[in-house]
Amino acid sequence: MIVRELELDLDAFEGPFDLLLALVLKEELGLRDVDLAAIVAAFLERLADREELDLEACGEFLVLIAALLELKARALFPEEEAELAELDPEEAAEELARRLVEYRRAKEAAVWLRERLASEGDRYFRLGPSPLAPKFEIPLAPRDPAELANVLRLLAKEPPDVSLSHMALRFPPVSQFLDRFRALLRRRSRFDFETEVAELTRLEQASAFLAMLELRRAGELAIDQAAPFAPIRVSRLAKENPVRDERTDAWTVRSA
Amino acid sequence: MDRPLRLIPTDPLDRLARTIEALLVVSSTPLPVEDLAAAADDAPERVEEALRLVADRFAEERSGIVLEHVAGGWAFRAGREEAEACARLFERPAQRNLSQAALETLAIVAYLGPCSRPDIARIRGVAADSAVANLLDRGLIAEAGRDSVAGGAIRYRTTPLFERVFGLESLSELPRLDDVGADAAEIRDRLHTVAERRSA
Amino acid sequence: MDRPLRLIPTDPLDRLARTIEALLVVSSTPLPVEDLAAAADDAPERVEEALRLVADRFAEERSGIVLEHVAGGWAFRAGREEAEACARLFERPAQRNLSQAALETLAIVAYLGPCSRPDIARIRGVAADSAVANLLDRGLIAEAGRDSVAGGAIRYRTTPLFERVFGLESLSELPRLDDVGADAAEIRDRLHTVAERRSA
Repeated sequence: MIVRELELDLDAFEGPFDLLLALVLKEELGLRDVDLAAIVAAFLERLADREELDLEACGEFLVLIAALLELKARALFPEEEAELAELDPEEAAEELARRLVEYRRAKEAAVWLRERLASEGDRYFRLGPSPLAPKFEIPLAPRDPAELANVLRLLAKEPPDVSLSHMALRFPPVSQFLDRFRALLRRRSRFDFETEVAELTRLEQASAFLAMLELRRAGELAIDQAAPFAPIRVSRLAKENPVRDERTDAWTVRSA
Repeated sequence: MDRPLRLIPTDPLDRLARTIEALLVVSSTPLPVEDLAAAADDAPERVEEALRLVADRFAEERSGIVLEHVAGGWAFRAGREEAEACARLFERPAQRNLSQAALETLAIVAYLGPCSRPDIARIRGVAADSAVANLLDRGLIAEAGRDSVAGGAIRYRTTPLFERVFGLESLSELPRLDDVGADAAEIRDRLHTVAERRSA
Repeated sequence: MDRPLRLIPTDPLDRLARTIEALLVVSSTPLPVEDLAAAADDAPERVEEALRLVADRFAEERSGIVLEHVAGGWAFRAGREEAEACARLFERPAQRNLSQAALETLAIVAYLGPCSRPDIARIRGVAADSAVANLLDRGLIAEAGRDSVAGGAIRYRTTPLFERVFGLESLSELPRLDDVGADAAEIRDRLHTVAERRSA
């Protein structure tokens, strides 16, 4: 099974997985609109159709979906970028899963509300006051003027300091790694992805990963993994006639 | 009409009477016969006839709900015997409470002097329309001319009733807010600064 | 009590039922049993009993007016059969054309309880300002104080009107969303696997 050719039928997108990846990388498709769980479901369905477990496909899929999740996480809470970057990967994964589940629930609940609205649509009731209801002068109980001072104090309360640390946190441009990997593959025919990015920050690793996917999509390199979770080996692909997408160098992944 | 078959025998006039009951219980204004006829999709004469059935069903001493013909048309009201119970209902403490939005609006108008809705919204960070309407209704604020700038929005001030409710001889007796600002201008500046930061 | 002497024989429970009818017809919101009891000056158990009489009198297909338990209280509404006639006369501003964004926001507020615009934006991944303003306008959500922790952002809750429009006896009637739980566990497991791998 070739993961890239996995056919998807989502609300926001219909087509093969690799086209979705390309559109996301080019920012032509907002990840916010993409139901990643549905992609997982589609993959699992395909997997279930096969008699043997396709370990290679599983590994590739996991890596791809993880990258998308990370990107989506950044889109879902950009203001917490710094905070999230400081979490260790396990915490970040937990936090991300929690957010995705919450959003998923909200969407499910919205569907339920819409159905409910349709089924309860024939219940009419009065929205305003009763036309002939007696008018009563409602005496107001005495109030303490300190209440007024207190609500104004709350209104004047300094909001908590907004962390500005994320201003320094730019998503490194993918193009930087496109160049770097191309240069690397001119010198060596293959390299180990993990070793190559080991010294980088998580954000840089994410960019590097996207660059690697993009180069493979363009047919400039091949990715090989002996087994799921085994090191990802990147090797040069001899290309007779390399046609480079002109936009490639210009891409940067949006920094929130 | 594709109503499901029902086993309850329905005299057509009785059917129309039920429709009229429904329309009257949903309306917040008295309904003239023409409106009832248009909504029920029936003739005004038949509606008048059906109204007699409804009036018979909802009569004083027979039902707690009474059908009444007033200037604007037909409407339900509470039976006369239930006046006491209705009075107790409307005096419920819940009706007397001021919401957070109302209290904030009141505090802003009291401390800063006449303010327009946009002024209040700017400080609160959200529209204050329903709070202002509510306070006007209760007589705690009143109109105080128009803003000379800002497109001439209506400004509001607190009323003598406000001072009575809060036990103040005058606005100068409001608790001091030195920690927020020395005078109204300073307090206003401070509130604007914080509001901008909050919405950033 | 100084009620005039009347010659009509009155079963006391029937008398209480009439009072309840009157209270329900003048009230703008559903009335809980306790409020009915306080206004009728009677015991809650007796009110419950009398409510059964009223429910029997005002039942679907029997009367154009129907008694229902909704939003934590009792209220009259039009019978379902009369929806067509009602639709000719009355607008339904609260429920018309609710956008997907508004429904998701409503769902978040309903399920999480009081929450602020930043809370909603965090879950939906996009700013919620216009959806919140829209729901406030329709009266489906209302302010519920300020978040004292997160910079005093205003928090919102659903209103009784929300429960009424959606025909809910209370918020606890919202369905549990367990069915997404399985997916959630799966997503979490997979993320953990990847996380472990990356941190190794």
